[in-house]
Amino acid sequence: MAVVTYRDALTQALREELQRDDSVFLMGEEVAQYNGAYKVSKGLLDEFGPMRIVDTPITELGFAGVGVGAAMVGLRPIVEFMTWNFALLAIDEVVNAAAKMRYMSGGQFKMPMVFRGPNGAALQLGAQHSQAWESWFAHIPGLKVCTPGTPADAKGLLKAAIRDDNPVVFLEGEMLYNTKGEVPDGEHLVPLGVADLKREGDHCSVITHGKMALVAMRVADDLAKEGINIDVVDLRTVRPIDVEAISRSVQKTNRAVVLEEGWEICGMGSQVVDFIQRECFDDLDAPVLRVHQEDVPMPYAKNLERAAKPDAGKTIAAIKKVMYLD
Amino acid sequence: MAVVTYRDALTQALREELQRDDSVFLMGEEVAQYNGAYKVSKGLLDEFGPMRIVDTPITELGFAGVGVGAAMVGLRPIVEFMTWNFALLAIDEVVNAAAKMRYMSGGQFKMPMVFRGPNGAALQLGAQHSQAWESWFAHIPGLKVCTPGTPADAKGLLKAAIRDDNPVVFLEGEMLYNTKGEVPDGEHLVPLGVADLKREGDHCSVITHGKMALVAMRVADDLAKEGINIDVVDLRTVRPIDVEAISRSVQKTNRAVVLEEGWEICGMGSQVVDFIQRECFDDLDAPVLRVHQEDVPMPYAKNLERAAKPDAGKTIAAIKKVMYLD
Amino acid sequence: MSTEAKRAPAQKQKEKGAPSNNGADAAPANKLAETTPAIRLELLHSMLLQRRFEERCAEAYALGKIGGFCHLYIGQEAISTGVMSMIRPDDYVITAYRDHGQALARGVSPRAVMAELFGRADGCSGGKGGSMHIFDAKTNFFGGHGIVGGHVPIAAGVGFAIKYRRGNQVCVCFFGEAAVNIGAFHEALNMASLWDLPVIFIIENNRYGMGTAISRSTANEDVLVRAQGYRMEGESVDGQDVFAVRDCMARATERARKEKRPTLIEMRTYRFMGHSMSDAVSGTYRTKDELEENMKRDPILLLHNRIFEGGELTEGDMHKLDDEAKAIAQDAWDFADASPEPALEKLYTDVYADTSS
Amino acid sequence: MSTEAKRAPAQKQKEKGAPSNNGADAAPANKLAETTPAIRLELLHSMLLQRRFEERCAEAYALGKIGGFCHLYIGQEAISTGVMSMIRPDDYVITAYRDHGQALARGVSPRAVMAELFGRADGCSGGKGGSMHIFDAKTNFFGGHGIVGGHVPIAAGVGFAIKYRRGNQVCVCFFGEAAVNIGAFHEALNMASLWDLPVIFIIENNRYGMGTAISRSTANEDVLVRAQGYRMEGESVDGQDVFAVRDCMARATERARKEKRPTLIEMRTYRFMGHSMSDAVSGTYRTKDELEENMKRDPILLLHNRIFEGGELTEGDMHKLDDEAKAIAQDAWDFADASPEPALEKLYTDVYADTSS
Ligand SMILES: Cc1ncc(C[n+]2csc(CCOP(=O)(O)OP(=O)(O)O)c2C)c(N)n1
Ligand SMILES: Cc1ncc(C[n+]2csc(CCOP(=O)(O)OP(=O)(O)O)c2C)c(N)n1
Ligand SMILES: [Mg+2]
Ligand SMILES: [Mg+2]
Repeated sequence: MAVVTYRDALTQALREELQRDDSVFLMGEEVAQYNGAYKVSKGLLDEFGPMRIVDTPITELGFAGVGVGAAMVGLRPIVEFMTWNFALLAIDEVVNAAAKMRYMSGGQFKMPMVFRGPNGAALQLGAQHSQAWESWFAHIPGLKVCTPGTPADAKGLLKAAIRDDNPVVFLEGEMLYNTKGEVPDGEHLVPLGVADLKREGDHCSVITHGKMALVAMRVADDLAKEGINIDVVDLRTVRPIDVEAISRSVQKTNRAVVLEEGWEICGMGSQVVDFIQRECFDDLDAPVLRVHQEDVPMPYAKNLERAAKPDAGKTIAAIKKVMYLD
Repeated sequence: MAVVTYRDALTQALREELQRDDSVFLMGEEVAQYNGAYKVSKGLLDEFGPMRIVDTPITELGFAGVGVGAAMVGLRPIVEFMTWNFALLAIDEVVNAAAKMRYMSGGQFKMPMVFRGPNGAALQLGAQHSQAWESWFAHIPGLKVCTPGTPADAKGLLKAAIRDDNPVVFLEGEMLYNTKGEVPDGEHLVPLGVADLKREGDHCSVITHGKMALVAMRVADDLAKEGINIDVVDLRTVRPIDVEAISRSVQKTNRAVVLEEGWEICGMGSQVVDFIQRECFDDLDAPVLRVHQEDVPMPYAKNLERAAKPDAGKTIAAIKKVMYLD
Repeated sequence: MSTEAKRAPAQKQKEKGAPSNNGADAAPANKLAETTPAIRLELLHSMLLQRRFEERCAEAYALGKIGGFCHLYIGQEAISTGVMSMIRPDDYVITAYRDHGQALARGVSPRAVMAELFGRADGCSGGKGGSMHIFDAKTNFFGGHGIVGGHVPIAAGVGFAIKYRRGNQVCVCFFGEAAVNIGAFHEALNMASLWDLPVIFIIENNRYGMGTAISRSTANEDVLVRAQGYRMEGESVDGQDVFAVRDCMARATERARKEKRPTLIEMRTYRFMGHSMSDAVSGTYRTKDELEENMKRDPILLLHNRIFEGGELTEGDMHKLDDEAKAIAQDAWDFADASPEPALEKLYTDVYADTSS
Repeated sequence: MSTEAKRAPAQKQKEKGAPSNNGADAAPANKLAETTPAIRLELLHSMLLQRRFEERCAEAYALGKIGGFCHLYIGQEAISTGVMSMIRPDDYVITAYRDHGQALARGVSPRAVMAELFGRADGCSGGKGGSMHIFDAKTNFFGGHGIVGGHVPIAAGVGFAIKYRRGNQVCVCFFGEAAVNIGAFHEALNMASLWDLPVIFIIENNRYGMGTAISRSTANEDVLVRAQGYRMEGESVDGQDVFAVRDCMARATERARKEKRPTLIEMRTYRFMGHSMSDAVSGTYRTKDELEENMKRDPILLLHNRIFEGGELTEGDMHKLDDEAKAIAQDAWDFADASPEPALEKLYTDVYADTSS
C-alpha cells in the first residue's frame, strides 16, 4: 500500500473514474486552468481537456443546476464547490432539484452526480468560511452524504460516489488535504453507508465522522496509555447511516460519546444519540455525551477559534465523564 | 378573549407593531397590492402605504439581503417568504449575513428583523412545496426560530419577534391559517424561548411544536377517553429551546414521544431526544420515540401524502409503545 | 377513435418526414403561407386539445379530483403548439409549474397527464409529481418545476450535455416574465452564452407574475437589452400568433443547431385564468376590462379565423376537430378516474436508484 | 506625531467644509485642475497609507501574525481613495473581503484594522471578524463580506433604508468584476433601479476573479449594456487615475442625491498581488510580463507624477509623505502587537443582542 495524501487520494479517484467512464466530468470554479483552489484537480485539465474539466463563472446556483440538467441526460457530473460555505447559494438545486427529481418523476430519472468540495473549518477563516454542513444534508431524503476522514476512505468513497446513480454530497476536510495515509493499491472502492471501526476497545464508543475521525484516533491512542480502550466508529457516510455498526459498538461498550465538527442543535450527533437510545436503551450505563463546535459563529482570533472547536481535550473529558472517571 | 383565526392573529400582530414603531416595515412577494398570497397582510397597504408594505420582484435572495441592509441601518424589516420552500434561495443571506453580522462585527450591529411565512406541508402540493425547515434553522447560532401552533401564540410570538433585536425565523403553518382560537385582548406578547404546557397528564410527555401541537392536543383528548393522560409540551420556539420545560415534564411522566412535521434525520426531534437522555437519563422508563414525516420527498397523491405525514394515529401508536401498552 | 393514437402535431410531423440528424436540416416551414393545410389543422388540433383538456382540469379541480396548486395555461396555447411543432422528438423540453399545455403539445399522453393530475398509479409520474411536476422521459419532457427560475440552469445543463456529446439537438426552456428577475435566470444565461450552448430560452410574457404586473417587478422590460447583456440573440414576438411563434423558432433552432448559439425569446401573451386555480381571475391587479380585451386575441380564435378566411376550413371541420379534442379530454378523464391510487408501498420507492456497479 | 489624528482625506475634507445635508450640495471639485494642492496631497497620502499598511500586512502574514485568508488591495488604491474622497461621513460603504484599503481610505483607524487582522481585543470587531470582515459602525463602514456578491443586496437594503427615512445619503458598494455573474448582483440591481435607490455600485474590474480572466467567466464584458439591462446609468472609467474616479463619482453621487437614482460604475484596474496571500502573484492564469506591464500604471506613481509635473511637490515632500504613511503603518503594527488576545469569555458574546422591550 502506498502512502499518499488525502488530496492525492482524491485526485487519483477523479482521474481513475474520468478514465473509466467518459460520461464523467468535473466542473466548478478554478478546477481547470488553476488546477483547483485546493489543487485536488491538479493535472486533470491537461489529461482530459476543457470539455471534461470545466471552469465555471462564480455562479454556484447556476452551475449546480447545470450539473442537474446534465445528469438528467445521463452524464455523470462532479460539481466542485470551492468550499461548501458557498454551496448555500446552490442549495435549492441540490435539495429541490437533485434530491427530488427521481421521486417526483416517479422514478423516470436517475441523478448520477456528485457535489463535492471542502467542508468545515480550516484555520482562522472566520464566520462565513468555517461551516460544517453534513447535518443539513443528512436531513434530506434523496441525497447520500459522505464524510471521509482518511486518504483511503476519501479515494474509495469518491470512486463509489461517482459510480452511484444518486446525488451524493461529498464533504472533504479542508484541513485534511495534506494528511497522509495508506491507500490500497489498484481498484479501491468503499461502499456508501458502511461505517469503519477504526480503533477497538471495550470501555467506551466514540462515534464520529469526517475530520473528527482523526481526532478520535488520536484520543484513542492517548487514552490507551492510561489504560482506557475505546471503539472509534467512523461513520464515513452519514446518509445512509450505519446504525448497526453504532449499535454493535455501544452494546459492547455500554457508553458512548458522539464527536462531530459542526454545531450542536440538530447536529448529526443528535441523530446518533437518538439511534443509540432507541437501539441500546438497556445497554447504556450513562447518558451519551456529545462533543461539537460551541454554539457560536466561528470567530477569527486564534485563541477564540481554538476554544470554539471540538478537540481531543474535550473528547477525552467527555469519555471520562461517561465512564464516571471524574 | 376574542376567538380569531391564526391568520387574523398574525395580521393583528403586524398591524399593531406597524402602528407602534414606524421603523417596522413588511416586504415580500404579493404582500401589498395582492394582500398577501395567504392574505396575512390584508388591508395593510391601505393603512400603511407602499413604503411600509412593499411588493418585491421574485427575488428571494435579493430581498432577504435588502432586509439585512435595512436592519443594519436600524430599521426593523419583516421579510415575508411566500412560503419557506422558496427561502432555500435566500438561505445565504439568512445564515451567512443576518445570523452572523453581529458576531463577526464584534457586536457593532443589531439585526432586528423577522423572516416569516408559511412552513411545512399543506395538501397535495408535492415535493418542492411541502417542506418543514425548522430543524435547519435551529441548527444556526445567531438565529431565533419560532413555530407557533395556535392563534394566541402566533400573535404573541410575532409581536415579540418583531421587537426582538435579533434575526428571527418565524415559521407559520400553511394549514393553520384558518384555524381558530382564543387570543387575549389588548397587548399580548409571548416571550421567545418559553414552552407552553398545553395539556397536562402523568402518563407520557409529548413534546412538539408548530402545526403538530394541534395534533398532539387532539391526541391528548382522544387518549383521555381511554384513561391515558399526557403532557403536551409545545415548544413554540425551537431556538432558543426550553430544555427545562422538557425535563420537568419527562421527569414527571418518565416517558416521552417527540412529534414533529419534518424529516427524521437530524430533525428537531433528535435534538429533543438528546436533551432528554442527558437531563432525564435515570427517569426514563422507555426509549423516547419519535413521530415525523416518512423519510421521502413529499408525494402528490392523496393517499401517499397522507401516509407520508405524521398524524394522530402514528402518535398514539408511539405513545402506547413507550407505555408498553401493545 | 383511439385517443392514444392522437399525437401532438410536432410528433406526427416529425415521424413522417423527420429531418435527418446530420446538422444540415432545412428549417421547417413556418409562415402561414408555407405550411400545408394538414399542418395548419394539426396546429389547431393541438391548441384545441390543450384548451379542452384544461377546461376539464378546472372542472376536476372543482370536484376535488385534482388537488394542490393547479396552474392553467389557457390563453397561451399558441406558444406551446408553435414551439413544439418546430422541434424534433430528440430535442429536450423543460418548463415551470404551468406545464399541462406544453406537455400535451409535446406529445405526452393526455391519459398519463390527467392520471397524474388525479394522483393515480397510471399518471406519468405514478401520481407522485402532480400538476406542477409533469415529467415524461419518453418525449424528453424534463418537467414540470415548482421553484421560479430553478429549471433555467437545468436547461443550460441539458444544453451542456448536448454539446458534450456533440449532438445537434436543442433544449427549449419555458418560464414566465417574472422569472427573469431571479438570480438563476441570470446565471444560466451567462453560462449558456459563454459556453455556446444550444438552448432556446422562452419567456412567456403574460404580463403578470401572480398579481404583480411586469412594470412593478422589472426595471427594464425590454428583453432585447437583457439578451445583449449576455451577448445573446434576442427576439420578441406575438405569442398569440402560432405562425409568428413558429417563424422565430425557425431562426432559433437554426441558430442552436448550426451556430450552436442560444437565443432568448420573449413571447407576448396573456393568461386567461387566475394564476392558479386558487386565485381570482381578475381583481385588484388587473381589471375585467383588460381581461376581456385580451381574450379577443384568443390564440385559437386567431388561428381559426385565419384558416377559415383561407377557405380551407368549414364550420363542420371545426366542430369535428373540437369534438375530437373533447373526446380525447373525456377519454383522459375516464382513464384517470378508473386508474387506481398508487399502492402504499410506492411511498418508499424512487427515493434512490439502485446502483449496480 | 499622533497617528490617531491622521485621518483619511475624505474625512478631513468633510469635517472642515462638510457640505450641508439639504440636498442642494454642490458637487465637490474632482478634476485635477479643480482640486487644491492640499487635497491633492491628501489623496496621495491616503493611497500611500494603504500601500504601506498592506505591505506590512504581507509581512505580518508571513510571520503568522495574520492568519486565514488575506486579500491585498495593492494596485487598486486610486479607487478607494477617489471614491471615499467624494462622499460624506454620513454616507454608507460596503464591500467584499478585499477590504483593508477601503477601510483605511474611509477613515477607519489603522490601529483598529491592524489589531483586527492580528485577531486582537482592540481590533475593530474585537478580533472576531478578521481580514475579510472589517466593520466600523462609526464611519458607516458596513463590512467586509466573504460570500461573493452577498453584500450587493445588502447595499440595496441600505439604499432602501435611506429612501425610507427620506435621507439624502448614498450607499457605495464595491465588488469585483467576477461578482457580476452571480445571481445576487442581478437581483439587487433590478431592485435598486426599480425602486430608485441611492446606491452606487462599483465594479472593481481587476480583470481576474482568482485565476479566471473576465473573458472566461463573463459572456458580455461591456458593463454599460449590463446597466441598461436594469435601466440604470452606467460608466466605465480608468480606476488607476484618482481624478477620473473622482470625476465619475461626482456624477454618481449627484444622481443619487438629487435624482435618487442608482449608478453602475466599472473601474478598470489591476491587482498587483496574488488573489490572496495564499495564491501566487502570477502563474498559469496571467503572465509576469502582463503583470509588469500593468504595474507601470501604479496609481500612486501616476498621481505622484502628475503632482510632481505640476511642480507643487518636491522629492522631499514625497519622502515626507511616505515616511508618514510608514510611520502610521508601524504604529498600527505596534498597537496591534501590544493588544491582548480577546478574553475567552468573548467567545459567547455578540451571538445575540439583548432585547429590552
Ligand atoms: C422562487 C419562488 N418564489 C415564489 C414562488 C411562488 N410563485 C409561483 S408562480 C409565481 C409567479 C411567477 O410568474 P411568472 O414567472 O410570470 O410565470 P406565470 O405564472 O405568469 O406563468 C410565484 C411568485 C415560487 N414558486 N418560487
Ligand atoms: C459565492 C462565492 N463563491 C466563491 C468564492 C471564493 N472566491 C473568493 S474571491 C473569488 C474571486 C472573486 O473575484 P472578483 O469578484 O473579481 O473580485 P477580486 O477578488 O478580483 O477583487 C472567489 C471565487 C466566494 N467567496 N463566494
Ligand atoms: Mg407571468
Ligand atoms: Mg477581480
